[in-house]
Amino acid sequence: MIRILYFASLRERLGSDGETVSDAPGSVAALRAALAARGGDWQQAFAGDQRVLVAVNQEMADDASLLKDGDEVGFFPPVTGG
Amino acid sequence: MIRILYFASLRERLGSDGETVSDAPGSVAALRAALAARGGDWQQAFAGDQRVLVAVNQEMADDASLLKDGDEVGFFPPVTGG
Amino acid sequence: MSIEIRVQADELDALAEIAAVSAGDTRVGGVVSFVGLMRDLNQGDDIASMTLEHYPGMTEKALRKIVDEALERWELLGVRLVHRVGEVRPPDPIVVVAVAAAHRGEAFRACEFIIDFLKTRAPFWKRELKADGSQRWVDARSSDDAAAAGWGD
Amino acid sequence: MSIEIRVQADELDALAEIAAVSAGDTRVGGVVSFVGLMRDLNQGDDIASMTLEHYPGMTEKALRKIVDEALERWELLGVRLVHRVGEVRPPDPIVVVAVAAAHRGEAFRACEFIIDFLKTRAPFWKRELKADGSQRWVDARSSDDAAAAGWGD
Repeated sequence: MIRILYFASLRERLGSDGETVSDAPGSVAALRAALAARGGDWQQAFAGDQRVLVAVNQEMADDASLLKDGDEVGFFPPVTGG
Repeated sequence: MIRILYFASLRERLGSDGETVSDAPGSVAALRAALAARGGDWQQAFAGDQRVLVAVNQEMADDASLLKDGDEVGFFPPVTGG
Repeated sequence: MSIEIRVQADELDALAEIAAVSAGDTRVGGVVSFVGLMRDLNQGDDIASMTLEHYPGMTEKALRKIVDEALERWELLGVRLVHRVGEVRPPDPIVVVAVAAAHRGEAFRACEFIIDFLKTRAPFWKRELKADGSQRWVDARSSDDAAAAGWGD
Repeated sequence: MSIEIRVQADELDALAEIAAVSAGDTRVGGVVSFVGLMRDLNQGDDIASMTLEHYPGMTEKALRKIVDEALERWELLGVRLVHRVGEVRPPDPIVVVAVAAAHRGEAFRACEFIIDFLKTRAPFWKRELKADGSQRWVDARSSDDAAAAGWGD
């Protein structure tokens, strides 16, 4: 099981602040591909030319990062704090 | 006439906070030489290996700076504010 | 060594944070601080207010990591890093970074390093409410990426 | 544009100066400040107090020149530079440099530039009273010359 969270403009575009998926895909890249396969806004967000950052267990990660059962994955646009 | 001021450790070493000299030497270098010619602490301060900075009319200057009647010349050690 | 890192919805008292970073430590010779304030103009538009969203849990970890990295790079005596979330209005402070050190050079380097990395690594997002009533998410700036990249890895 | 330069024998309220540099100006996005504090230890000795002497008249001109140079180099919205003279004790503030700008990079550059040049160009001198009762003039540091030289001319 993987907990996925969406933040800020990404959350608004997808109309979801998060979900739980039961299969643990092997990597962030695989999870992105699975989400993009939903089509529409999902396709655009995860396979388009937008920059969507990712954190695994609340640490910055990248497409090569591996996922395991129980992980928390956060997707979000480039940060704008400070 | 030239007004000369001495500051901080230089003032203490010379035992003077300033004086007025009636002749206007041509340059800061000439004034330093005249002061050094007094010998003793003056010689050491103005012709020794110590660093004595100079300002003419309250602006940082150097040995080449020319002096004219009515100028104010300040001599002092390297600054230590802030 | 006083270290304090906070994310808060309450109003931020930037001056109190700056005072606190050196309080009681007479070894401190210099305090450098950065206060980020909300402006009433952005990209040519009048801005009425802004809402700051963050990723609870990750934010604190990210800020801690940035501060730890600064503590490794420079000899510091204190760091305070406080970031506001929720709704802010001009000229509210959004973030304060205060760094105390024996000597000023290290305090300057560390303070700028912390705010540069916060701007690119800490999960905060701003949504502006324009004076005309419309809303928009603030875009990340490439100049911020460049500033962080300038520190090397 | 708010510019304030002062030399004062009265206690210095560093926080008030930092607050004042951006007060009422909602174009300000960042305030960078440096506060120099008196330490109770210098070169291994306990220091009880310090007397700051200056060159009245020249000091104000020198500070103004440094601030003018910063205003030429960077796009700033406010500068406050206040230096204490007379007797100070740890941990009194000795100097505060507060710089307001629309963007942080310029505020950081200008703030550090001003304090680096103040340390080598403004006519202040410190005499320390050590805890053992003896006095000494503080020597200029070559690291300060190096810091100022780093900015070029």
